Amino acid sequence: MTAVDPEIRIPDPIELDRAEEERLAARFGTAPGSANEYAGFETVGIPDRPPQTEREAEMYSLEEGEMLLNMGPQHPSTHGVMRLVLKIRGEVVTDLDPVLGYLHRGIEKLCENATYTTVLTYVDPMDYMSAMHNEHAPAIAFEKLYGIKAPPRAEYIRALVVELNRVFSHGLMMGFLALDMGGITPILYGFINRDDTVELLASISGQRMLFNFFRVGGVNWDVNDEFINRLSRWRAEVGKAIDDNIALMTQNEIFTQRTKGMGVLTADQAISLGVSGPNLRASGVPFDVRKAHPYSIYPELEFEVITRPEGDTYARYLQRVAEIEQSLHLIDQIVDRMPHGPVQAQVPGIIRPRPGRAFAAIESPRGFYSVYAISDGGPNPYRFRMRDPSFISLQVMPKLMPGHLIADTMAIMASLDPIMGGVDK
Amino acid sequence: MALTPQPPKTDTSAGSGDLLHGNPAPIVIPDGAGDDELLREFGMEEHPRGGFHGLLEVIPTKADYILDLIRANSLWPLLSGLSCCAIEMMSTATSKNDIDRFGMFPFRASPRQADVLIVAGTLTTKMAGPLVRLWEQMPEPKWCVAMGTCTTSGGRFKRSYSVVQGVDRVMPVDVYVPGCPPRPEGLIYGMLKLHELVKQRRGQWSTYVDRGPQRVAWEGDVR
Amino acid sequence: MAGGLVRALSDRFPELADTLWTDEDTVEIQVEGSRNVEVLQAVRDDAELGFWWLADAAAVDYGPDRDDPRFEVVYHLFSDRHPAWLRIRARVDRADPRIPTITGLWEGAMFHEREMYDMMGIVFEGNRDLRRIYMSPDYRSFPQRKDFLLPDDAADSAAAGVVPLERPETWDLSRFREGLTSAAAATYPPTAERTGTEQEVEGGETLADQSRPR
Amino acid sequence: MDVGELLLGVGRFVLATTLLLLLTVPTAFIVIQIELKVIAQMQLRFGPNRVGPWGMFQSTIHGFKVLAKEDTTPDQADRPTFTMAPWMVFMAAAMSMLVIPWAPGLVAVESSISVVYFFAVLGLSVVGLLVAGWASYNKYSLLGGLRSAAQMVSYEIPLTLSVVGLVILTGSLSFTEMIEWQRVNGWGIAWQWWAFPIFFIAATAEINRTPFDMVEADSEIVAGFATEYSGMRFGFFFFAEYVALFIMSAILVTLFFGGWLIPFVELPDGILGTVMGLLSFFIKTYFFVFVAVWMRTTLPRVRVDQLMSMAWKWLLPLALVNLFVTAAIVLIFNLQPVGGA
Repeated sequence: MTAVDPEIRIPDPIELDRAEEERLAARFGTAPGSANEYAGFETVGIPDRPPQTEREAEMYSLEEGEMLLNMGPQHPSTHGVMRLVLKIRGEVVTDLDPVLGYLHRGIEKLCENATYTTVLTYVDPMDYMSAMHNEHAPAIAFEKLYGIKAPPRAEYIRALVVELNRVFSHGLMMGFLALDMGGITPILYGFINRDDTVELLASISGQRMLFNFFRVGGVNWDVNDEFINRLSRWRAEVGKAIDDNIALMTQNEIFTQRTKGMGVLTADQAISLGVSGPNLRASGVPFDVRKAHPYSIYPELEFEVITRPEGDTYARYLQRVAEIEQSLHLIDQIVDRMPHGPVQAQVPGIIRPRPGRAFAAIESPRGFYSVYAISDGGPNPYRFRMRDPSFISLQVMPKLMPGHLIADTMAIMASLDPIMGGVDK
Repeated sequence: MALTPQPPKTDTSAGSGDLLHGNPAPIVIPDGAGDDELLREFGMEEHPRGGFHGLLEVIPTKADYILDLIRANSLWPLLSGLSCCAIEMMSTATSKNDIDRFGMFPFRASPRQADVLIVAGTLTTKMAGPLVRLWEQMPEPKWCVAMGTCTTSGGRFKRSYSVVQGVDRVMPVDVYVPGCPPRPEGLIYGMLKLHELVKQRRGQWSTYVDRGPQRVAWEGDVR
Repeated sequence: MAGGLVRALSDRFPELADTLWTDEDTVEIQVEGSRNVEVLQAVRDDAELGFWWLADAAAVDYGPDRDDPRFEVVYHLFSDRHPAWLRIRARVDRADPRIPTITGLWEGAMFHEREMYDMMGIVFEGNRDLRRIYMSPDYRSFPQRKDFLLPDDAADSAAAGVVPLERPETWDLSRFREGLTSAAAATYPPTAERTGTEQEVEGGETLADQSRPR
Repeated sequence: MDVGELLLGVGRFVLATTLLLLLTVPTAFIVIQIELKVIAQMQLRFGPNRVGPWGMFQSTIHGFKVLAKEDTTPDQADRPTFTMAPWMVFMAAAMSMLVIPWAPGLVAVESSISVVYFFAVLGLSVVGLLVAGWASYNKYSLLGGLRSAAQMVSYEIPLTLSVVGLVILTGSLSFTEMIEWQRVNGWGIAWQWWAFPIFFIAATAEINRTPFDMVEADSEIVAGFATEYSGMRFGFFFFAEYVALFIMSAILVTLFFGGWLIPFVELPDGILGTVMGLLSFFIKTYFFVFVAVWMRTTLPRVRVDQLMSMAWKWLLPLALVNLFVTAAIVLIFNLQPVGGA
């Protein structure tokens, strides 16, 4: 004789969700393996299951005197939520396995369910240090699909904002490299520069970080005189924080001792592994999409592809410093030559390109960023594929790390400059 | 048997409650007994709605108040960023928006020494387990701030197959900071709101014991 | 623009000449999945072609609702001798998705192939590290296949006959209604902008290509 | 020995120890506050400015907060040693304060071998760090503990050897007598300018400050030996680190910068002299605390192998050369220590 009626149950909200899903599944049919099935997570450490592949068996079998050290997904210097499993012998790394996917948000799938205009908002948080570049490639690809082109002034504004973005992205890389080597101040100077730049970009796009500035066939807002004034003020001040950082890093004996000759990536290795951008150019390969496959207004601008022959951590750092100078030089040219005119082509609200395929590649601060879009004539892309440079660059880590110490592992990884939002999509 | 639920027969004598079957005896305090006289001797006055208040109250309440002030002014965040918001979180800690002014700077790398977990960025199903683990590794008292729309509701990735639709599905949250990502000023405002919660003991931590063990819903339930 | 590349490719692979397709800056050929290593190695090592850089490798699911359900593994290649991307579409059977790995040619294809395996379920034979890369190892489905519907998407999906943006209760369509209901809707983009984009001029170049600032 | 004298000695010792233990906590607070504010100013920030005037009590608040946190112990940890380790580290730092001469006549324990005692006791903290790393059952802690053992044992040698030259010159092992010697002959830095950089670098490494903070390298091994420590036990580590910074600066000042001496000024007897001596001593000591904080802001961290090779290939030979040269000069010129033992 209980006081509580067994029939009366307080429904659990999670069970209600599940019931809703079952109802939907009964009505529309569940695809094999839809998302409501169990998506667990790996336990940290050695996987509690037999190895699936040859490489995994090799990685997770320990010899005498070796130990697995798990770094991440939460670790101060994994640049987000990457997980590195290091096989170490004492302090020396003998093997390394990057475990990704802790930030996999399914952006490609979401983009396939979004209209072409909305796709440009979904790609923003991918490589969140260079949101402008993320939007640039899809914008070019969709314009190719749709068969229009942006007005010249829009192209100039695009080039201006992506170069601004490159400046603060490379500036922050300097700070993160120092932070991973124990220097706490360069990151703060880098952030002074970055905050100035994003405020400048926010004054034109309305957002501080995920700008959502590009549109199919143009850009969202025009630049005005006030913006140009702010830009020239910024241009006068931008060198200061960067020079401070150079004084703290390049001229520091400890820094140079710790980076020179560390993690040498040869040109052949880099090409075979698909490394791109500053990392590839620091290995001596003059591959820059802005020159190799010119897009936007880059054919009209004067610049040279910067390379460095060494391919070590120090070269990758100096490469970024040199590219900051180059970007500032490009910004000056763009502002000087900016034409007048509209900034947005005539585009309807819902874009339905003809069936077709388009491939567009740009040079992002981390390298070769490309988009492959397929249209089937509908309002959504049939397939939307993004190739992120830092994702591919991460493959070099198992090749570079063995033989280095744990401390060097962090420095080398910071010099590759991966952004986990882009890596995991 | 009775078709309508009958009120259980209550026995007010002490110790006769059926504790095993969930019917504890109600505790009845007889009138005029106990320490009331003693309390009155110390200058405490009876409140019309029950209880006493007065001089002695100062000792526990003021000590708690001071402790809460100390805790509020020394909130060490965990150095843990999930995605985009992490950059703005770092920006909040750096020169332009110096959150160190409020005593929050030493971003601790180890959860054992952190007081507040700022969940900065999209929480995915793969990351949910490790994040809950981090949260459980933090010693009490602890607070959680959900930064950005992705952590409050899933945000722009709400429809995704691998994103947890709000971090409050897996752990208690004290302050939600909207924005995608919030400006540093927004995060500072959220942290100052957290100060208020800490001072007024309105955070999840102070009520944690009362609610009993939480059901952690991440295992297979979130999507 | 890419005329030289088109000629070189049709000389080198006469049997693939009828699958050749070009647009403003891309040349495309289609091959059978089993031939991908052979063709890729040929275009990489050929002195005239010299496509030394694997730009991208992606999988496309032409889903079950298509006439010809299949997977395609799409490789994009770069060469500094030709001003065009080379796109190679390798066809994979959807019922038994297997294709040889190209990690022997470019080591960097490893993460591409692991991603394709994770997202589409395509098995790359010979790849020595074919694990899931994004989802957990115990995840059982392949999210980027076309028959994988997003959870709260079932009611909105094309399978249910709804295009989300056109649901009147979610969007105010008054701004677009004119365009959507009139006959002109079928011919978006407006004719003024479309003219010429389809016509190919000599050498695989289009008029849109000529008008590009480059 | 008279019983009354013995009781007086014991009473004096108990009083001095209690006072010094009480002193450690405010010392740590002051050093932490200096670090918070100085780093902030160097990084173009304000730093804490809400608690108290100019945020003066921020470090105090941090300290009391840490004490009020939950104290966790990992399941797999070795409980007795896990509990003991912070205590060992803190006591090593606090006990070494016993022989520091603060002002004329103001020293807790007057000993003729205080130099030996100081370096012996300070070296004990490595045991605590090693035990902490091992007992935590955490790989980061283990790495941190082993790093600390390697680093501190290596740097102990050049640190001690660099002082021996001064010991030969003064002919004494007592800090008080060394200061007395410096009062007559000029500061130690003038006589042992070559030993000063060796001592400074080795001391920085000995107390695990940047650029030698491998032991708790944030970006490599999360928090090193302290990864699993929370609450009060972490507070002990935290305090001990900053107290050790203060003590090292104090000893550096005592050995090379004349302790409580003021140049060209003869301290008067009585309470005024004590106060002036204290002031002089604290100003010099906190200057070197400031230098350590300055280094932390500026320099990145050196690597483990660079650290070890520096100790064994550079500092140790240099310290030995310094020792031999000093001994030779003392022999050749037949220098007689003033207050000699």
